[in-house]
Amino acid sequence: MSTPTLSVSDLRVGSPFNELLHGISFDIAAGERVGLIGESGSGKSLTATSVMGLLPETLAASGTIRLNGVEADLLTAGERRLNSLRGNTMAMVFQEPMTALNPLMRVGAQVAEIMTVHRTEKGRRQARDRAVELLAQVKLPNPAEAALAFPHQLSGGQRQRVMLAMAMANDPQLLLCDEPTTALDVTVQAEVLKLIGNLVTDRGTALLLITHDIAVVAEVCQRVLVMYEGDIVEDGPVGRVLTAPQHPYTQKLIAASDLSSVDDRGRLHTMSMPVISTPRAAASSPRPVAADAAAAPILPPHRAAHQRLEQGGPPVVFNEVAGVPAISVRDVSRQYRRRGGGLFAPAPIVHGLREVSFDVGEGQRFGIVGESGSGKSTLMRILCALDQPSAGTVDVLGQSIAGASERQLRDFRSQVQIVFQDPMGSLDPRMRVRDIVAEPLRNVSRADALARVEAQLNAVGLDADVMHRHPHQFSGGQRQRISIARALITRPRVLVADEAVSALDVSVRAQVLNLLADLVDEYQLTLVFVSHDLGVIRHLCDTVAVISDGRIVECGPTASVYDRPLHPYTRQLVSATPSMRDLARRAAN
Amino acid sequence: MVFVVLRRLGVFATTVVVASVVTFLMLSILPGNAARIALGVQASEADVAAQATAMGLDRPAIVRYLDWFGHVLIGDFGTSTVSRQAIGPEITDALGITVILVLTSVVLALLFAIPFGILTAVRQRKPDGAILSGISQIGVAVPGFLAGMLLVTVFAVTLRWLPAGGWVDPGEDFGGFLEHLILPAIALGSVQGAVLSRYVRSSVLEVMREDFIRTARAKGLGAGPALFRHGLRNAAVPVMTVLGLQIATLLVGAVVIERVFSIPGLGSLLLDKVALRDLPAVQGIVLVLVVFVLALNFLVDLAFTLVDPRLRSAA
Amino acid sequence: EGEPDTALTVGLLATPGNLDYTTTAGAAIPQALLYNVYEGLVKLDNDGTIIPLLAESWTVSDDGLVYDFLLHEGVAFSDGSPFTAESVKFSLERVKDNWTANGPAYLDPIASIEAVSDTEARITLSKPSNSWLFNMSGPVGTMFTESGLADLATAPIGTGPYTVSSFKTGDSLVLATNADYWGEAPYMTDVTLRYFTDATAQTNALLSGDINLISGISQFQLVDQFKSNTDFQVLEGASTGEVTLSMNNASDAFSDVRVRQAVMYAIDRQAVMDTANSGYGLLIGSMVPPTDPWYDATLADLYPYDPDQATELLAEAGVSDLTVAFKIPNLPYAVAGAQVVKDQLAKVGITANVTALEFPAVWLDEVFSGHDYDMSLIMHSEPRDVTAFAAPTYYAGYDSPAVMAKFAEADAADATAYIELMKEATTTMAEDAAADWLYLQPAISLADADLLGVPKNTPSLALDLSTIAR
Amino acid sequence: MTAVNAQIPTPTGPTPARRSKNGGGATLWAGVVLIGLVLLAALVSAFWTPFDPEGVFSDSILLPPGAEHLLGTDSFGRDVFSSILRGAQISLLVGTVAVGIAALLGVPFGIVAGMNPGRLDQFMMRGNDISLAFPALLLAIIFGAIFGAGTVTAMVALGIGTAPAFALIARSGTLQVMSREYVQAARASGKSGFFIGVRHVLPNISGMLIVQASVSFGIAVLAEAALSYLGLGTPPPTPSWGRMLQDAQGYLFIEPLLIVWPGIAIAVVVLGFNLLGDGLRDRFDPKMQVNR
Ligand SMILES: Nc1ncnc2c1ncn2[C@@H]1O[C@H](COP(=O)(O)OP(=O)(O)OP(=O)(O)O)[C@@H](O)[C@H]1O
Ligand SMILES: Nc1ncnc2c1ncn2[C@@H]1O[C@H](COP(=O)(O)OP(=O)(O)OP(=O)(O)O)[C@@H](O)[C@H]1O
Ligand SMILES: [Mg+2]
Ligand SMILES: [Mg+2]
Repeated sequence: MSTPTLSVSDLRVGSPFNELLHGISFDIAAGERVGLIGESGSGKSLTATSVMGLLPETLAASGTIRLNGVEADLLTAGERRLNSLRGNTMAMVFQEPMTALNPLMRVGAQVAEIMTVHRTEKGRRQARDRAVELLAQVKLPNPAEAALAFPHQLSGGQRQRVMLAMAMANDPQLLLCDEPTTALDVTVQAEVLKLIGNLVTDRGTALLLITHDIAVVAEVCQRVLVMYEGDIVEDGPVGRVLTAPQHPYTQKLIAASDLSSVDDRGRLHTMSMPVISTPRAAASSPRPVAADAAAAPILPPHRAAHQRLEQGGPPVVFNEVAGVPAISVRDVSRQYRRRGGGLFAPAPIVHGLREVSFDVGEGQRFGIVGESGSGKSTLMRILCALDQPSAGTVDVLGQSIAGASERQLRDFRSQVQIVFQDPMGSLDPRMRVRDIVAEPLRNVSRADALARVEAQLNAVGLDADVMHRHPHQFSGGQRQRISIARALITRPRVLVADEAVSALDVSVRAQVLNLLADLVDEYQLTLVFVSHDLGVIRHLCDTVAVISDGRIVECGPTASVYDRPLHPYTRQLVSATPSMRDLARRAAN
Repeated sequence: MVFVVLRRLGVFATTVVVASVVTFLMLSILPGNAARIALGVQASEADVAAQATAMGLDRPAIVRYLDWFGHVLIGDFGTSTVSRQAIGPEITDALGITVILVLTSVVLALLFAIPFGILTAVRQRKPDGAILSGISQIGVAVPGFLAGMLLVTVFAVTLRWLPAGGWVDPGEDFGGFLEHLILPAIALGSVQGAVLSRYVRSSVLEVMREDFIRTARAKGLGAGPALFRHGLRNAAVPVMTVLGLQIATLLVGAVVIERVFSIPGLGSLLLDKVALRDLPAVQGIVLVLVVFVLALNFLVDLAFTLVDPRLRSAA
Repeated sequence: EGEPDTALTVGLLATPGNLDYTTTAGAAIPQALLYNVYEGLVKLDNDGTIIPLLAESWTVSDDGLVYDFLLHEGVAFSDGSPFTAESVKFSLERVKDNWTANGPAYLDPIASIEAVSDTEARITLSKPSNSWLFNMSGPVGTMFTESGLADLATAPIGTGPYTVSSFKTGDSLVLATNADYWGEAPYMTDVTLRYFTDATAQTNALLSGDINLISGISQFQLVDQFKSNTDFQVLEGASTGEVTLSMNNASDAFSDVRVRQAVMYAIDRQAVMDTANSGYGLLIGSMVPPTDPWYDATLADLYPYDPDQATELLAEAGVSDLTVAFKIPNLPYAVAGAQVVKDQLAKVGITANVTALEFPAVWLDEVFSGHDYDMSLIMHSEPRDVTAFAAPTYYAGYDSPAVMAKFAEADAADATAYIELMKEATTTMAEDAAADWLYLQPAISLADADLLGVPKNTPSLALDLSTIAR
Repeated sequence: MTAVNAQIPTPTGPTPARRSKNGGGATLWAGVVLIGLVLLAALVSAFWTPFDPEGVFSDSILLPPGAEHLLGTDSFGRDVFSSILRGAQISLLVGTVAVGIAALLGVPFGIVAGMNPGRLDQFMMRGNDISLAFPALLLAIIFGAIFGAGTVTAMVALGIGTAPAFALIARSGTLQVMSREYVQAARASGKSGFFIGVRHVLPNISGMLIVQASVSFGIAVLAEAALSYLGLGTPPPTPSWGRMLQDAQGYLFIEPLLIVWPGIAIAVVVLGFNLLGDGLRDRFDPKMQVNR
């Protein structure tokens, strides 16, 4: 066997307080595409930054890292030597396309710089020309023009392509990608991944692709490394690991990732490993709500027709419900005036929603799916009367809420509740859990409130003793449980969830989805669930509306939409979200 | 486009008018009688009353305001009750001196603060960085006039290298002008420099944590070049804000240094005129100061737009 | 060393706001212009004696009513117009109607002015007045020419040895020699008066060589460093500035003479002078500086420091727990002196609540015009201001018809009686404790060691530059 | 002018979770120790000083440092050590009151503006621009002329002059907090604006406000010294470090040490609060900056 491009052995990384990587070893051969998966905090990024020699000053590494053709051990090599390797022999693409580019420099110049730094092009001019070429290779439309753009003028996917162009500029032997697509929409993600795959195959570059998403690995990689708490616990071909995972952690991870496979109660597989250290409650699956909860999910009272919006056609009222629907939205538009607008220009107008009409029946589980910026959150805010539509009417539970005053909304407020996307943002870090959960209650005595909070926390699988803690003492999954408890404490009839699980690790995601499903059943809620992830929607909702550029373009029963998408956009979306089974099949080939 | 420019100018004009009203109202309740000050202790009360009428002090406030501001709008700040001269030139002379002093000191401050701030940021975890940072901390804590007093004592009084104070017009005698400028500019600039270097430091520290610096490092740029090519322009943005505010406060704040060095700047003029209750002059000075600051804000605003393409293309 | 150095820079404290002392009060303008740019018929020499200036000589009629002045010939104003007896008539007649500051009333005794010939002017008084001729040595006696009135505020035209070549208020006043000066040309040809706001800055400027002379230093702790420095000379003379602890004689607190006298005994003037004035000054005990002929040195001992006596007097007056509003101007000497006074008053049971009022604006308003105070501390720097101080309408509220009558009598009396009567009146005022004249501010000048002829005393408002040489 | 305000360097995440473990440790403690010293001096001097710092002692003028008078005496014969101790009271008083006024005026103003984007915010920020154009020193000069110079006037002027900075900080913090989902959740629960302002916004911007307060404190102490130099500060005999400096100036060649002691005292308190501010900033949010 020839020398591997990258050879890491017994890599240990420690902070002054504890060891973070416990002596990991792996090789990557030339042209090999290796995925590195694992939970948040398992040490994936540390591994990559160690290789690049860009560890934070506060961390110390030991072991050896060798790069083919470089006699020195990268861990001990001098800064000068490393500088000559970085961007040249090895290159890296980071996760955040929004911040990874210098906002004050034209992207072409940023790409050209990597060539001037390593003198791989004769001069500035040549470097610039080459940069445009590279931008063309990563399929940026209008590369010459794009080269003159500033980062903020490009979309996230475009920026990530720029990063990729930069990384590939000097034909590195080794390409490290740290979660290169997590910030991107599914459809864009698929394109970028394909691009990465093609670029490395064409040039025989060795690839280490870091991700927490198994689907991504299956898409691009040949081999996969699974990391768990600073150790590599599994290393094998993708097909084998997906179909026959060896390590128990991998097994659970893969089970939890599969949103299409459910247990006999119709619930997702969750991880029983003590993935999250603190909470007792979170480790256990939610307690069964009722003895017969395992029965088939409540049948939707109304079966939606499968409709689509014709390009240029008349506005359609989707999912029209006979009688009194729980939610009725008619011709709702929302325009935003962007703030500022700079010194000498009027504020630009942004269309959040354009003439949206639909109903949601009582007890229906209505999913809304769409890409970033398509108007999902806008719609959700309007449904909760947190925002007013610019035009159109919204009736919720028989009450018209467009233009209603806060007084008129008092009843509505306790009937409709929301769960937000998590990362700390939805819980006030300064408040104790009991106060957070009790917040929606009004005219309730303190003692009563505490009793109800306790009961509600129990219902979401948290012990009463968490009441006095602050949110930062909880894991992501637990925090989402607290959010759900807060939403349900007023016994609402409608629950609106905006990206309620998209910030969670796969393992925890399954738990929270199960919990939501249980509670919706138990409280007989009407659910509006907003997500960019079709898989999540498909698991939880009976009806789904696909929204694009402020318009609902397709709506119908979930299975129907998923299996026979009518709108081209939906089709794109569906194909970008393969099921676990597809993945395993594909990887095996 | 034209509409928006007009709107912004409208806002600016309204702000100025409101500021003028605030200025006028604030100063109209000044105790003390300008007429009595002009005539001194020997004059009788009747003389003083007659003088007050002659000075127009007994007209209703609204009339005085409209008369004053109306004339200001056509560039006439009125006549000083003390010097009997047109106030406009008096203010512009003094403003010119203060602006030269402030700008010089700010330039000195920047010359010091930028390298020093960057150094302390880059060497943050090294002992020398900590020591340098400590020095700038102490620099921030020293009152500016104390620095001025010590500079005079050493360089003017003891060594006799430079004049202890006063001002020479650059047009009159450029060498003399520089000689007179150097100590006060250093006194004013050293403290500002220490303050600015703290901002440069924290701004650079912040930028060093940015993802795009990591990207630059991953390209193979060393830590230094990465910071210089990618970091500094980004770090400049918050520093510029502080700079704008500093210049604004220094226009008045320089008065202390002006006093130490007997420089006839705007702050000194203001103190003198307030002491003599030369109301038209005081109103004029305050208004000029306020408008200057407002205009400065506007310029800083503009500068941002130039530095930051995100703001530029929003336009 | 070829050319003699005839450039002089003088550091002064108070800046003139403009250059027109006919309508603007204050000592700053006369200090700069009187005797230098402007001249009168007579002037005060450095000892306080009235000597001829534009008048070569004069005679007084026996009844003291008619003054015949013989004027110098060939005198011209700096704008070229001639100075004649008509100028005298014009200038003095103008005072009554056009002057608003610097004591136009001083010329009230004048009944008529007559230009007898070009060089002879006759002034007739309505009643004899000793103070009149003295006052003629001050600003009101200034000679103007009609053509020079255009811009009094910035371009003064006089007959003096200097002309104003530039004036920047708050900064400097530059004088150039008057090429056609009728008298002896001054030695210093380029004189710059530089104005400071701070005494330390002033002395620093002298030490660093920026200026050559400080006339009338105001903070005496700064003086000692020059005494030991051979590069400089220290000139100590007398001023006309009586640092006065004024008591509002009309107020409840001080209407009783015994209470005022108690204050006199309670205050250790020497200690006040030592502490607040670094020991510089002269204990005077009345409102008379030694340059006035009726100065009486014994008055300084009229009320020796005796707190017991003070307590007794207070008891006698039936006063206990006296609290007084002590409103001082926010000037360094007053702020310093008031602290010592307050401390000493506390020792005899008088509580002085000190408030430092902005000077001049608020102090003039509240204390001087409003009489709203019990006690104040301020220097009266005008020459011969004791008569003004005795006026019942004055802020001191001292109301003694006998003293006023005596002043009037003195003014009209012959020269010897004049002095005697003045002495009597001022002694009465001291005995009445009309105020506590703490000490006389010294006139201290600091100068380069090689300067000659620096005026030592300041008997008048003027700073006479013509005698200075190197 | 909008952009200027928007661009005032602002903290990025006012959450305690961002607190770094040992962030700002040494700096913070150095600051606490220095301020502790000053606080101690202020407290002790309220009950005891070696000598009366306000009396006049004509027989002990300008003594050099020695056993009896640790730091010597001044021109009134006052024990400099006693004056320095007592001066701590004025410094802390001026700082506390000025910062208190600034916070009381600026913070609610900023929060209300930040919570009401649109016209009200625009309007209030224009007002803020105007008050920003009246710097503290200018106000102190004008107020000194109107109300008479003194400690109270100086404190009020400094407070009002600093308020716009607090308003800007509070507003930008509020804008961030308002974009948090927990605020949306509170609104969805029907909570009033007042409730949200008090329960959610204020606690979550308190970190940056504390940092701003601590920095402003140092500035206020320096400003008081400058005002004393101009004769607009604390009147004698109450000892104030700024005025001691001003007085000492006249004795620079006779007793140079006189200028050293108050100079050190001022530097200590300002340094203390700056270090505290830096330390707190690191602790609350490493990315945080405050406009000065
Ligand atoms: N500078 C640092 N100092 C101390 N601990 C650190 C530092 N950087 C990372 N860690 C810790 O090291 C562990 C591994 O971090 P790493 O960033 O490699 O995780 P990851 O697998 O990339 O997670 P994610 O998917 O969230 O990016 C985490 O527990 C993290 O808290
Ligand atoms: N307050 C606002 N001011 C201006 N524009 C806004 C505002 N809120 C949303 N928008 C714009 O409206 C459009 C729809 O935004 P919305 O947040 O509803 O999208 P989304 O589908 O929820 O996206 P994401 O998945 O990223 O959350 C976007 O273009 C967005 O930039
Ligand atoms: Mg990572
Ligand atoms: Mg959204």
